[in-house]
Amino acid sequence: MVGEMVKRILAIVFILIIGLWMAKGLDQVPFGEDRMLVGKYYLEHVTEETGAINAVTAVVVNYRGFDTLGEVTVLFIASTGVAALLWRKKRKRTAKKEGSVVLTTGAKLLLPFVMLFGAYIFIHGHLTPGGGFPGGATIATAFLLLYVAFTVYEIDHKIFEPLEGLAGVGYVTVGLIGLAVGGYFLFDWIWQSWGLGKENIGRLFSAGFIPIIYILIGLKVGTELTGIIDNMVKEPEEGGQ
Amino acid sequence: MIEIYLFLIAVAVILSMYRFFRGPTTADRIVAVDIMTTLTTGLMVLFALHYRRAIFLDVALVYAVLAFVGVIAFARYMEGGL
Amino acid sequence: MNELALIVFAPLIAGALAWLVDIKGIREIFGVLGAAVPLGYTVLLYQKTGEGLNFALNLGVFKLTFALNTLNWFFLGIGALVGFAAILALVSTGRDSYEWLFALMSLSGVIGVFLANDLMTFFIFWEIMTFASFMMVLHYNRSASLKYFLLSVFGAYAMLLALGIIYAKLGTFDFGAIQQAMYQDAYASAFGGETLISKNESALIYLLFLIAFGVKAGMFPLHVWAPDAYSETNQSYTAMFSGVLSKAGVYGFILLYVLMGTRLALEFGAFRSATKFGYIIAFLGGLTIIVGGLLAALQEDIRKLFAYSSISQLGYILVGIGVGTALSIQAAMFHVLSHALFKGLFFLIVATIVYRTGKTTFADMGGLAEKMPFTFAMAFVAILSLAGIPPLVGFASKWVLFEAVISQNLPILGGMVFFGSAIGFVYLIRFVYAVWFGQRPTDLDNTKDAPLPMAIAMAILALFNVILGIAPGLVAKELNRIFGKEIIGGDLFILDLGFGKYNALAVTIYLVVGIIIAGIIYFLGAKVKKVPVTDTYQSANPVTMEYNLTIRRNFFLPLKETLAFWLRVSFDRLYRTIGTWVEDLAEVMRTYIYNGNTQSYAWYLAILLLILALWGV
Amino acid sequence: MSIASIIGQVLVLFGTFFYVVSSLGLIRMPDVYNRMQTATKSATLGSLGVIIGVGIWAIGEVGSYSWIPKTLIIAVFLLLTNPIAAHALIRAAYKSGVPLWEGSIVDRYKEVESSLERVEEIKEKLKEPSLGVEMNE
Amino acid sequence: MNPYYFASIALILIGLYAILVKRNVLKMLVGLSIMETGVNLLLISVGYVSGRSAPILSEGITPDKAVDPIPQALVLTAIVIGVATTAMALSVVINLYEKYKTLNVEEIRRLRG
Amino acid sequence: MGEASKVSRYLYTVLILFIIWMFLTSSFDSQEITIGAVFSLIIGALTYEVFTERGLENLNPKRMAYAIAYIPYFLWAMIMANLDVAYRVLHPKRPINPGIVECKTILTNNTGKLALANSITLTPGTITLDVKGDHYFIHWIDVKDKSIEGASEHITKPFEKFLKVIFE
Amino acid sequence: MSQYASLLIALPLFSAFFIPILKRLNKSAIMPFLVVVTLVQTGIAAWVFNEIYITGKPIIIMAGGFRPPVGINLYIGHFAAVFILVVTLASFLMTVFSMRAVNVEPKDKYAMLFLLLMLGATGMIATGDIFNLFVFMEITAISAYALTAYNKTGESSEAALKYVVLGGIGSSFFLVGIALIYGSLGTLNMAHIGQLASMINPTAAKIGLALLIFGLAVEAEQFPLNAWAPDAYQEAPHPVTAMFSAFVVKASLYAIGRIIYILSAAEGWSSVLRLLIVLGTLTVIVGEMSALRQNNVKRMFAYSSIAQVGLIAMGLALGTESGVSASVFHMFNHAIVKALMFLAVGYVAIELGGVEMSKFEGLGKRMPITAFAITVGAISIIGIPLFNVFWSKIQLILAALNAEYTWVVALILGASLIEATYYIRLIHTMWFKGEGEKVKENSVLALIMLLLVAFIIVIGIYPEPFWDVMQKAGRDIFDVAQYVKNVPLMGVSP
Ligand code: NA
Ligand code: NA
Repeated sequence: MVGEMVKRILAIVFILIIGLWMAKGLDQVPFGEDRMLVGKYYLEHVTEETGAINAVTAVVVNYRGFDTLGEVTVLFIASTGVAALLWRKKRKRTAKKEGSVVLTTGAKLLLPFVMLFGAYIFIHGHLTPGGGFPGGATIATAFLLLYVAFTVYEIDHKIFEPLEGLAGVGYVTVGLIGLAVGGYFLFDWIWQSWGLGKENIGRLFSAGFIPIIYILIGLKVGTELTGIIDNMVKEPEEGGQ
Repeated sequence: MIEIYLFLIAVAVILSMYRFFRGPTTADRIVAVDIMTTLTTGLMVLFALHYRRAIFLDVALVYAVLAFVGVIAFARYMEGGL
Repeated sequence: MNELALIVFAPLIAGALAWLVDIKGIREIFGVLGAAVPLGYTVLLYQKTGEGLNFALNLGVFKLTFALNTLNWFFLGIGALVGFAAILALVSTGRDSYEWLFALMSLSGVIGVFLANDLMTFFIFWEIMTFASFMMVLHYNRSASLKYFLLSVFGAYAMLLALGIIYAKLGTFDFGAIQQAMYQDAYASAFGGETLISKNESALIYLLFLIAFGVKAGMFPLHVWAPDAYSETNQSYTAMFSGVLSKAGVYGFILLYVLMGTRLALEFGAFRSATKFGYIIAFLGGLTIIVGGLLAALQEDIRKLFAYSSISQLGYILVGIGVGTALSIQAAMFHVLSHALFKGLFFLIVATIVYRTGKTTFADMGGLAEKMPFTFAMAFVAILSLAGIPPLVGFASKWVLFEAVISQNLPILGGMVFFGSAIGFVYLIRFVYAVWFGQRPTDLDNTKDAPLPMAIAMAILALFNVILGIAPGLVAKELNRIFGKEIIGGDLFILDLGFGKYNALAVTIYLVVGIIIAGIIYFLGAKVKKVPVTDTYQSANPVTMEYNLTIRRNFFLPLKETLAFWLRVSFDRLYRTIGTWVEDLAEVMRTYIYNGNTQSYAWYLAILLLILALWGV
Repeated sequence: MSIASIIGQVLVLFGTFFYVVSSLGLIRMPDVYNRMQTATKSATLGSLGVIIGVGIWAIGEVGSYSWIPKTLIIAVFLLLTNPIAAHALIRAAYKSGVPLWEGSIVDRYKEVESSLERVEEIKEKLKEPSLGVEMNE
Repeated sequence: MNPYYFASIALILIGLYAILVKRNVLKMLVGLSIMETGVNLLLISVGYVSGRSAPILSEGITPDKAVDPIPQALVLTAIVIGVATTAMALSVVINLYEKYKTLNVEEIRRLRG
Repeated sequence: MGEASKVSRYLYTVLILFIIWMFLTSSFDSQEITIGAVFSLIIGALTYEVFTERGLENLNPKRMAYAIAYIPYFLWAMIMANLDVAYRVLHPKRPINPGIVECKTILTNNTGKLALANSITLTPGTITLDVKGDHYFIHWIDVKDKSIEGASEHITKPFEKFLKVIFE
Repeated sequence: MSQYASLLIALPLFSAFFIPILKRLNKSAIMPFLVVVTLVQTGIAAWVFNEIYITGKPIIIMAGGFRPPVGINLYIGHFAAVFILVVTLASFLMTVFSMRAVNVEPKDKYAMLFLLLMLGATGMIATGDIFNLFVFMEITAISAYALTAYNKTGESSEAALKYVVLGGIGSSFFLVGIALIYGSLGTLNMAHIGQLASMINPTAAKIGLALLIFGLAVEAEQFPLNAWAPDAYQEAPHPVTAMFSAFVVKASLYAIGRIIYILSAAEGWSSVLRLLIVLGTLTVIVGEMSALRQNNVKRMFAYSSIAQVGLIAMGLALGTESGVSASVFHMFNHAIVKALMFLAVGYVAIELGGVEMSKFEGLGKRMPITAFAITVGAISIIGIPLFNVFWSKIQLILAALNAEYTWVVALILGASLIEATYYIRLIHTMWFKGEGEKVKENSVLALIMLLLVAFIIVIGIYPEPFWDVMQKAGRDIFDVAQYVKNVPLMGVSP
């Protein structure tokens, strides 16, 4: 079709011009140069101020805690929104083809490992590139594995939803304790007020409330992503509108 | 030395991409993805050594887990088991 | 509280109270009191006009400033008087509290316009006035109100733009400051200096004000709203609508002279003996006279007739203003007063007729003089005044106006004015015979005379028609006071223009004698002979109901046929066509732009990015 | 260069070779089943080589033994999951109707599946109440 | 042009292209995800400093040997937001398909004007 | 064969998890060990029911010994398989002769079946396509015998002797 | 003590997270809980407002106790104080309305999304960091996507799809803009950016600013990026539509204003402004024209809302303090009026089962209070004196003329003429056309409507105190030097 061709050509012309324009801007931001300003401050002060050796984690949880709280919220919205949109009076899984014994057995065997990986990742967030989000995602993966292997598997929303809420409430509460103890919302009271773990920098029990928050985030993200998966794989029953 | 291996594996990944884009069936594409993820896991491990940072191994591990489950999910979706 | 504030806000507050209380009887009391306050204070404040009484209300957003001077006292007086009469008549014809609210609100609005001492206050009250009068029309008729509203809003926006430009350039809304700045500008431009407002800008401002005030005054070709709006509302209210509200437009033109007359005159030069910018106003005024008059003659509806008549009369005033001499402007203002008085009276009469008979077309009326003698007497006064028959006020003002125009040697304008007078007789004849005399349809046999509030209201206006007609010197004196020098000479009963003289008292005496004689003849034997309608003969035409040219039906059909071509050239229709175009355009645009396709919408984003990229932002 | 480095490098080289073989297999084989045959096996073995090789190489290169356990975990994980994934994929491919290469000589699965279907059909018929036969599952 | 920037811009543009050209709603969403990926890559690239390592101060990495941690933190957030957007979009599409029985964007246009 | 006691299954799960944790952290730091223990206990509690049926019984020395012996055996098979693959891939004529065959197994335990299936997949020219009961359907890149018995002899038998001991 | 203003963020979050737990305890308590939470939130907002307008100093919330630019700060200045109050108050009123208007399950999810929509807008208004702005923008947007599709009809899903696709493109480019700005300055804090803006690379700043504005303009409903808006407004649950119009779009507009002015020292700034003025003007024109013959009244209001939003954007882009103040005032007035009108139109939809023009015939007799409310709203929007919008509209127009944008004003006035037309038609239809059975109007909703009407008229008659506040709020946006001074930046410098 001619119209189709024109559309494609036009699109290509458009995106090329737009691309050139963006490139023109990026040209002023040379790649690989050290332009750090606030970033430099973080690198130099992160261990002393937060107890974390992973500067990204410290930025995520401490310095830019609002972003992370927002990020948690965004995921919560997604999980809530998906549940709201896919809500029907009766929904269930309609998959027909059961996984083979290889898959089901494999899933059963892998489940605890994957969960442990998840836990490992979120608890080491201040030491390694992990953190609450990848850890939580890994935990959700464990459940996804069950959904994938078993056509009848379903999570229990009565447990997952309150758990998700509880983790969120916990996060905000930790922040509010900071407000009460240190005078600032999301203040790291464990590290800065109580000074716990100062001798442990680089080891597990350090970095103030980062591990606590990451446990909560891990739980929350895990339950949320699982909830999203659950909602996505279910379909409304006949007459279940 | 490591750079050579990195390069070779990268070449392998790119070669697998051929299958991904070429198809012709969905199954072919998923197989290509599966292989690519495996190769990429190896690549990541090698990168960890290249940068001399053991912490990157965690990244490879998480990647392997997610990739595995992802591939299986696609496979099951394709056969109607999801 | 300051008297000015009281004058401005009393009607509004009274209206709001009347609306909230909404008990028949009480709301009328509120309303009449609300209208009485400005009238009372206007009288009381006459002495203080020279003191520069003023009042400011700081709204934070803007400061509302009011000031009283001799010029706006004159307009205020007209507004308060006619407004009071109309409100009084509303006691009889008012249908619900809604009408009380908006009638009074519009009174507040017009008073605010007259008293405003800065452009923003002027505009705000202009808007209030427009809105309230619109609500009065909306109550009766949607299409009429819509037309009125759109043209008014068009005018208002033109004004807004003009005052915005002035504000942007001069940084003030204050009349005094603007006048000052414009005056300086005028001489700066004359001597080639730096001006705050360029020539083009001043032309634009003039044009915008011309539109703004022209709409409200019903100036051709912006008059198309007026016939519908005047006729499609409460007829008591129309008295105020036509009598006072339209004068806000006139006041605006005078304000234009005050604020930037010098500037415009110097900038754009003269045409014959008038300024160019003034001549445009005058010429449009002349057209207004002709168009209004002709169309008035062609109406079958009593309300429409007076609506067009109002338009026509406003034309005279515009001519007077446009000619731009002190005398002509005085004449225009005089006519403002007399038109408010006689047209206010007319509409009250019409209101009474409609109220009592429920009929509005000539075809349904006749012989009411017998049943409504008081109203007829009032009509008699009004007719004489409108027709410009001495010794009523209408004659005095028209006479001065004629003299002022003729003396300036502007033949086209003069011709227009005379033509207007002639056509005025034509349509009045119809009103006189078709309504008051001739055969009375049987269903009107039980018609009662005017109810008391309306009667009082009419009486007040009639009284002023007579008093100021016999003693035009009262008005002349006041006008001279406004202008600060004696332009119209004479005394209480005599107007002396230097090249002409009019002795009202003498004329009155002759007339009274004449009337007494006529009365004697009438009572001695003249009797009305009853004839069936179709028995009438008309110069060789067979009488059918279609071509039945009685005085009550299609009386001026031949005229209509003669003018057929010109009648097709209707600005009303032109505006409607433009409106339809706009609507169709909007419809097409809407369906093309918001076509429902997500991908198209994504393209819009891409297009904007492209524009950003190409623009090199 | 230490012995650990050499052993490690050799293993990595070995693994890399199979990685490349794996990707070539993916390209060269004629149908999805055969592609899987070649690619999965060599990718898995390649991973073992590369990943464990890195663990050993690190002893010499970084001087730390802590790489070994973690690389082992990753390698074992891949060893366990790759065949499962391959199995799931090949089954999915088959069940979603991807045909065998025209050169294939036998399809036992199809034969069994169709006979099973026939059994199901007979069962359905027998279940009809008019027959009144109780099936023994 | 640096390859990382180039790749980021390319990804963004490919995503945009898919949105502009593909009629299947799901493909448009894939385009959106590709765009997001490109943006994330761009952010990371902006924070990179040549010859430096991840800003985790272990294994001999001192502050002067680490790259800028901020873009990495930003990308973490951006990724999660991208996931959330995609999840929402998918459930919208699920509902859409249930009601309209099509994924062709040109047939999904009951709301217009 | 019945299930083992809950305690046994739980302890077994926790033990395995803890060992994996130790591998993951590669550290004997007391803090890591503490947290590892806690996590193993929690996750074990959540998952032991699906993870194992036999619990500590799996740690029977004979099984362990066979399992350890199986590793080199299997690795060797795998290397051979890959050399075979390399040959087929790199050979210009692509010498293949594929088809799907059916095998039977003597294994009854699911984990055993999984191990067998994986072993088959990773060794010469075969991929487990499906498992139905004790029947394996296998895609074979170079079909040498189409009969169930013959195929079983070629494909499943070599592994079964180990797997039977380890998992049965 | 002032740090307790962070409860404005913490409370809605806490409450939203608490709802799943509450659902287990007592499901029927969720909607009342929502009302209570928004009420408490309004109380906090009122306290913050009071605090700021008494002391005259902004509250700087430092998350985690880190001073900006190291930590993210919230900047609750004169603008944020007012608009957070608007957000909370509108939300509170809409929760009450929701109890009547929302019948589709799952209501617990609705409640959560509702709170988070409120939170998102609050955050956008309060934040002092451009990336954090992005996060809050996404919170707002994603909850808005979900709420748009909440009714689960085909049309609502279609509307949400459009919203998601356009919003997604917008936010991607917004992030590219952030990358450019961050890449050139090394900071994300708005005050810090303002401080360093004169040193920024002009090309990067120009393109970055353009992209940031582009991204925000999608959410701020500027033509031609607003194509999602009428659909979303039409299909979202009625209380949500009211919130969209009352404050969600306003938050984006504010963000545009804030970003424009913190980068005002950058080169190429004025060309971005000029573009935005063009866009704003086009938004007004296209919005009004599209509303002209609209038969679906809710959609008509949506287009009307879009047009007003264009006006606001135009004012923000004038680059003068009077323009910004006028815009802020217009935002405020429009929020009140549109909250009222969408509430009313939604209520009509619930009672009469539709929002087609025919449903409004005889509304004056059937639902007099509702019809009255719509009438007052319409009259106000048209710009009649004695009603609130008049003051802001005229200020906007004067500001534009002052900035020598006569053609813009002329076009906008032309478009306003169209606006007057369709509103007058609606008023006439309601009062002077058709008959119908009288509907008993819900007294709580009637009370809310009358409250808003009273508000409109009070401001209309006595705008001084409001204008005073709005000028301060406008200065808050315009006066960047003061803004930078107010934020206690620590000495991180290149
Ligand atoms: Na894999
Ligand atoms: Na694999």
